[in-house]
Amino acid sequence: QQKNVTIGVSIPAATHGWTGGVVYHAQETAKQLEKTYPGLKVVVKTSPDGASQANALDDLTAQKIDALVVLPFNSDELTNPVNEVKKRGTFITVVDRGLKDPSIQDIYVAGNNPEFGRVAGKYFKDNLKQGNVVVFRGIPTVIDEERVTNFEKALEGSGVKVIDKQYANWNRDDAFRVMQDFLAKHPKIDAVWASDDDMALGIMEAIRQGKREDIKFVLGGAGMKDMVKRVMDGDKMIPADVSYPPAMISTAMFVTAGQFFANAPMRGTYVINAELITKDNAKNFYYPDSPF
Amino acid sequence: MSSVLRAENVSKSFGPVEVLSGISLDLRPGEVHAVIGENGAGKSTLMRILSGHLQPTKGSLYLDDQPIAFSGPVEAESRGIVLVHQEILLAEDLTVSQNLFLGREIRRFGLVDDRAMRDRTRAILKDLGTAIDPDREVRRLSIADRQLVQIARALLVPHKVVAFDEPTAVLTPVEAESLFQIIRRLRAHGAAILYISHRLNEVKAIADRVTVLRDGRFIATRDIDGLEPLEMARLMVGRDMSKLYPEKPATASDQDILSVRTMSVPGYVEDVSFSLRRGEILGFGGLIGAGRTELFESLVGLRPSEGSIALNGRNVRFNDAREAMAAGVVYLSEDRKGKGLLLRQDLRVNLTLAALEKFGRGPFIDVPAEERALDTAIKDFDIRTRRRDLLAGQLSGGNQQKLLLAKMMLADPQVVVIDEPTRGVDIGTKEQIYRFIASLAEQGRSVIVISSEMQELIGLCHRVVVMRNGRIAGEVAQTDLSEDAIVYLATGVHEERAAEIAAGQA
Amino acid sequence: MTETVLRSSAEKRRFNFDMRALSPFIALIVLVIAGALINPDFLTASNLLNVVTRSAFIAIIAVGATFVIAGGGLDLSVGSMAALVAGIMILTLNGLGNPGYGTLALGMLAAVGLGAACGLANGLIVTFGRIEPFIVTLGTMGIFRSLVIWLAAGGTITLRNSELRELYRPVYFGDVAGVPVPILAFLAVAAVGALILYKTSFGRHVIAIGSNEDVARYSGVPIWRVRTLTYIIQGICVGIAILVYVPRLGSATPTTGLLWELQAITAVVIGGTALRGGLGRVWGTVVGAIILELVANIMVLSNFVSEFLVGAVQGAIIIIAMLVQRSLQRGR
Amino acid sequence: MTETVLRSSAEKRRFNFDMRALSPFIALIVLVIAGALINPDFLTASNLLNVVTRSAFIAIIAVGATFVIAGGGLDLSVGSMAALVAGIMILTLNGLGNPGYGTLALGMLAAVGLGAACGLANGLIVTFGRIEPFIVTLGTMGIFRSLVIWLAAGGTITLRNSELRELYRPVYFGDVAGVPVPILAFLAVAAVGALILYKTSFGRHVIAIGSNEDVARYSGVPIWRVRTLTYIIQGICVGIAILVYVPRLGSATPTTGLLWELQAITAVVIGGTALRGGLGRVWGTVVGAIILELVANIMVLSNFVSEFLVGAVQGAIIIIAMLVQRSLQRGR
Ligand SMILES: Nc1ncnc2c1ncn2[C@@H]1O[C@H](COP(=O)(O)OP(=O)(O)OP(=O)(O)O)[C@@H](O)[C@H]1O
Ligand SMILES: Nc1ncnc2c1ncn2[C@@H]1O[C@H](COP(=O)(O)OP(=O)(O)OP(=O)(O)O)[C@@H](O)[C@H]1O
Ligand SMILES: [Mg+2]
Ligand SMILES: [Mg+2]
Repeated sequence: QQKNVTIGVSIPAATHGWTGGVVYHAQETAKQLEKTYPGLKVVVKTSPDGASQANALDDLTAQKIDALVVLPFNSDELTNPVNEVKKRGTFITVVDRGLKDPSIQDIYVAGNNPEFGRVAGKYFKDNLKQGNVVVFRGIPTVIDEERVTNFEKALEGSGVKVIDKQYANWNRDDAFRVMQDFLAKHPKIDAVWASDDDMALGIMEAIRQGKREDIKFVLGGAGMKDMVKRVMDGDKMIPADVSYPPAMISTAMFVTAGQFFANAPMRGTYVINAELITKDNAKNFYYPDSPF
Repeated sequence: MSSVLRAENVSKSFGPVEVLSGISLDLRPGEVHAVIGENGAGKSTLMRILSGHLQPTKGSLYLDDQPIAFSGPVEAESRGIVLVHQEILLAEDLTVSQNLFLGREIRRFGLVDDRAMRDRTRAILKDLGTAIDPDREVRRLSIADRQLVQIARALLVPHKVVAFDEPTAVLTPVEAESLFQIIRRLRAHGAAILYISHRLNEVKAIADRVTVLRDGRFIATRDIDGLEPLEMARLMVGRDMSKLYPEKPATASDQDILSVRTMSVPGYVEDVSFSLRRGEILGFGGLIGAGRTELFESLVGLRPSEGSIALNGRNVRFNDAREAMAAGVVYLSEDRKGKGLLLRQDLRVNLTLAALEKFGRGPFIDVPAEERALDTAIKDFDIRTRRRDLLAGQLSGGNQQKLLLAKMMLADPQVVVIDEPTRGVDIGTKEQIYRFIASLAEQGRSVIVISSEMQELIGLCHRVVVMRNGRIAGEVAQTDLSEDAIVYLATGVHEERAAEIAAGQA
Repeated sequence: MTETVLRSSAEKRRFNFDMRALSPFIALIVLVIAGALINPDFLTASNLLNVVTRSAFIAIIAVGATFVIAGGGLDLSVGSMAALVAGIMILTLNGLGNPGYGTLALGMLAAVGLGAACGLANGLIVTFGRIEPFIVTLGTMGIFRSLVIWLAAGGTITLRNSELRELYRPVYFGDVAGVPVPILAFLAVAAVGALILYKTSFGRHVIAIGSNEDVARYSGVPIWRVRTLTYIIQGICVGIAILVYVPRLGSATPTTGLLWELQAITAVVIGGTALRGGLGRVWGTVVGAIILELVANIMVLSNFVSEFLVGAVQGAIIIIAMLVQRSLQRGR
Repeated sequence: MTETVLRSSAEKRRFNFDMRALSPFIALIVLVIAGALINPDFLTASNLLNVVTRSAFIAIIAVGATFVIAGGGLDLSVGSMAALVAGIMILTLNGLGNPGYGTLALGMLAAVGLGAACGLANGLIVTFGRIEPFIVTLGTMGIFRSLVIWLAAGGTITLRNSELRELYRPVYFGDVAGVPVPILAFLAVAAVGALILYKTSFGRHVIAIGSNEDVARYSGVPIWRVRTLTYIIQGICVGIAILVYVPRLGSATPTTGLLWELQAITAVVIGGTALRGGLGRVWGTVVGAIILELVANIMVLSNFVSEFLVGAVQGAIIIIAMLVQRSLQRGR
């Protein structure tokens, strides 16, 4: 007796490194799940912005899905549209960014953006103790805002001072450009919070070109394999990283499939916390086969 | 007698170049006042000043003896002074009636009343002797039809003074005759008409007084009585103009260089056959819309067509103008603004565009050679420009025509098709162009002249083919060349009427 | 003989003309058929209504863009302007506080008014500064976008009062006799737009300045006023689109309206309006907006295409749709 | 009398002409002064060299865009094309494996060849399909971008061999007699571009089709070939820009080249080339690209502007720069 279930997965389009990782993991997991559970169909859809994601949700519902796994672009914008899907009796799993109204979600696989900022801030506070830091922001979004505010909050009361911050759009080229300008502007920078591994790579090149010795380290984020490797290898400039695994989408999809195919009902919140990756634990975060 | 519009000591400079110096002119109600002069003499500039398009640099205007300065053409129009431009100024994307009423739409309940405008358009065009569809986009009209629309537009506003800047240059005798009737009617109603034309016979027939300009200076104002075209020409050019047409060169051989069989251009031309001999000047006559332009555009590959073309006995088919040029066949468009010249580029760029490969030096353009070619062209074709670095669009109308001629001749063609060669060209230059065409024939080249000026066809061509409604209506041999014969074939009306039209034109 | 030749050519022309105006509709039908073949769920009423409803924002904005483009201009700032208008509208509603139709009406007024003001700014800089509209609106695009980011302090501007949200919701989710309100809104905007463009002298003047500015000037068309008005109309359309947009998601973010300008211009061009100006097809524009949304919908409904390649297929479909249109127009 | 008139007028004209061509340079100088006032670090050689070096990609691409735009076209696909070319180039280098100049040369050849091929595709669809270039290149923009994302499987395409990277690095970071290689590269591209546009008959033909296509056609200019070639040149320029881009970070991501098309077009327009075609100013374009990069640099160096408002100030500066240029040209 085969059970026919369709799971819709709605995620942001692969517009930068991290979301690229999400799309990759979603597609891989979809294949894997369909193999494991005959009768399960997984439909993965990407959208480039909040409004399109709302559209994609409409379209997924038109295909009569039983469950929805959604990584919302933006909590505020997507609360309503996800609620519309919920009203049709669809099982809802929310990933990373919580909705305004938590009663909508059946499962919440929480990434924790404030924590991401806090962990990073704490690292600076503990390791740098005092000095000048420049901060790279991503794209103006709630995620970015939460990360940066909590980073700054975590620094409070320490000798670490944020002397400049700019948006660099989670983009290597923009980060390179901004870092060159920071180097021209600030004669003494002690460390850089890149807040993202893609940006960290651009920053590293700019530092290398500028031959600046004053900068002690660059802290990225997200756990890109190249960066984890460097942490593992003990690179002085990259002593640590903050994890924010795009693979959380896989977790969510597994749990959701389990709701239908395993016997135990799977409800509740699964927190995937932002963790500090250091030389000691780096190998737990290293996935050489992932594109991210 | 009191004057309705008067210019006193008007001068105009573009930058440091003065193109009008101290012109005075007074215009009386109920007269047709012709302004004549060579290309570039400043006629159009004067008209533009009188109708508010340009501000004079010196001098003043008086309307009904009150000094006046127009803020622009709109104000001039509101005071009853309208200008029909030499160059077509219509919005190509709008329909005929939309253009006619642009800026003064008839409204009903706040919305445009298209039906009323269409009806009035049709009526006014009918007055002009044409049946252009008011809903046709101007883009799809021939140059002649556009000119008629432009005239219609001017007649639509209440007017005291109507200035026509070479209105008949693109018209055939039939439309020109309708226009003259309208002009006479306007005059009868007490309006003053300013009239510019290079066709001196027309001036003689319609004008009451004539003002002559030369090089931007006032030469004379004369009553028409006793002023014959020959004398007008002398005043304009400053020398005697006894002989306009050169001797027709003997056709070098009977050998056909070009023969066209059962050519059809869908929608325009049906089943046309003719042949052209070496050293021959073949005329193509007909009314507007006869399809001559389309026939030759398709001959050189600018339009799709059916039928066969043999050049020097070999069958050819050109896919674009480049191939035709390579084979020695060039076509000079009648639409010098739209298809002939790059108005926003300078004279040199325009001159060499069609024959750039002749100015190559390795992979690069030999600019000094281009400059020399421009010097030659300015001399050979008597292009009157006070500055060599003008843009083509800043040349006077007739000089644009000369530049276009010079440009296409650089391609050194065997067969030249010239559509309306002397449109808007002054009489002195006409003579030069005719001599030039004759010399082409003497050199053994063949020329096809498409013209709506019958005088020109008769004076210049060995043979004239006449088209009507997209077909060949007949051929007139050299010995039989007369206006009657051509008009008869072109219109298809019976012979007395044809003779009348021809006479009215004379 | 003459008579028949004349007549037949006139008829032929009328037919051509229709073909040209019809071709976006034909492309639409072809797409619908393709969609039906790809996924049977496509042809359900609810899916089609969804798609058309969603196309409302772009359609309404694109009606404004039709004016700007027909008049020979271009407006790249509409997406950012939409975000700014949405942001200010929500802030206004939050500021006014008490839920009620009066509050809503004030908020809506603020949105449309701000849209008009933004349009006015674009229009004045373009006409008085005599700068390429491309540069002007690229500049204001940056300005509007930054203002949203600043107002949102990098985060989101959300309609806080949930009662007000519920009150406002029907403007996107409600329907009148089965037709969703956004569809009614865009039909109304398109109808008014078509009326203005085709039946008023202002509309005629827009086409005239797009076709040949010199001619329009000589004819006494007040160029600057007409041109500025096209930008204001564009701004008002953005305002109206936002009236329908806000009840849907209830918030504005720095990414709201990203790339809407490209979508609006694409809708206009697919609809048959040429970018060089002098021609405007309001109904074609609306169809263009629906086509864009349909293509996106078909992409979501189809399961053949890897998510990575969706953009490629979408791009290809749009090019093919235009090729189909062109060949229809040529095979006249 | 006539003589003197001729002489003086020619001089005046030369002066006018120069004013117009010079105005981007003047805007540049004004910006440099403003930058120096805002932050003394601005005028350091290393900062200025950095800025000009960074502007190399956009400058090189914009030289190609000058051709397309002068010929009356438009290419929105350059940013995506750049990403695709970078991706394929890196994959080629990774595939060839062994580090050496031969490998590098092959990879470079692949990049420029692919760029030319992409340009050819754009050109053929525009000319043979007779579709608005806006739509065509918007379509291919989606296609190229998707292909990169697909090749990178959503992640990053990285030059794996570190020896090869070191070998290649000097192409961005190296210098000849103190002048960084990218600056030399863009000077060379601009010089060749100017030569082609101003001194060859092909260049003349580009201007002709951009001025008035009908006139060009009636004059026997091979419209299709010339127009297609402008897109190919654009493609080759993208290829060359990528040669300089890849050694910088050694990777291509789905965000590589995002919005470069807008920047390139802006550089072209700031440089004095009109979007309607018929005019091309290669050196102006290069200055335009530098201006864009300078404005961004000044934004980061200044301390007045909140990071939220950077975009607004940047937009405003560009509009003001254009206004200054315009008034310079008018007050001649
Ligand atoms: N905008 C302009 N800038 C510079 N020179 C101009 C401009 N417009 C006209 N000219 C010059 O003014 C002179 C007079 O031109 P105008 O058009 O008045 O001549 P015209 O008598 O009408 O000649 P045609 O019989 O050929 O029409 C010409 O030498 C022309 O080149
Ligand atoms: N693009 C077009 N589309 C539709 N009809 C056109 C177009 N161009 C011209 N026509 C019409 O085709 C007919 C023939 O054109 P045209 O007047 O150029 O012929 P012609 O014999 O060359 O006249 P002319 O005596 O002016 O040289 C006219 O009725 C004209 O209105
Ligand atoms: Mg004139
Ligand atoms: Mg003709």
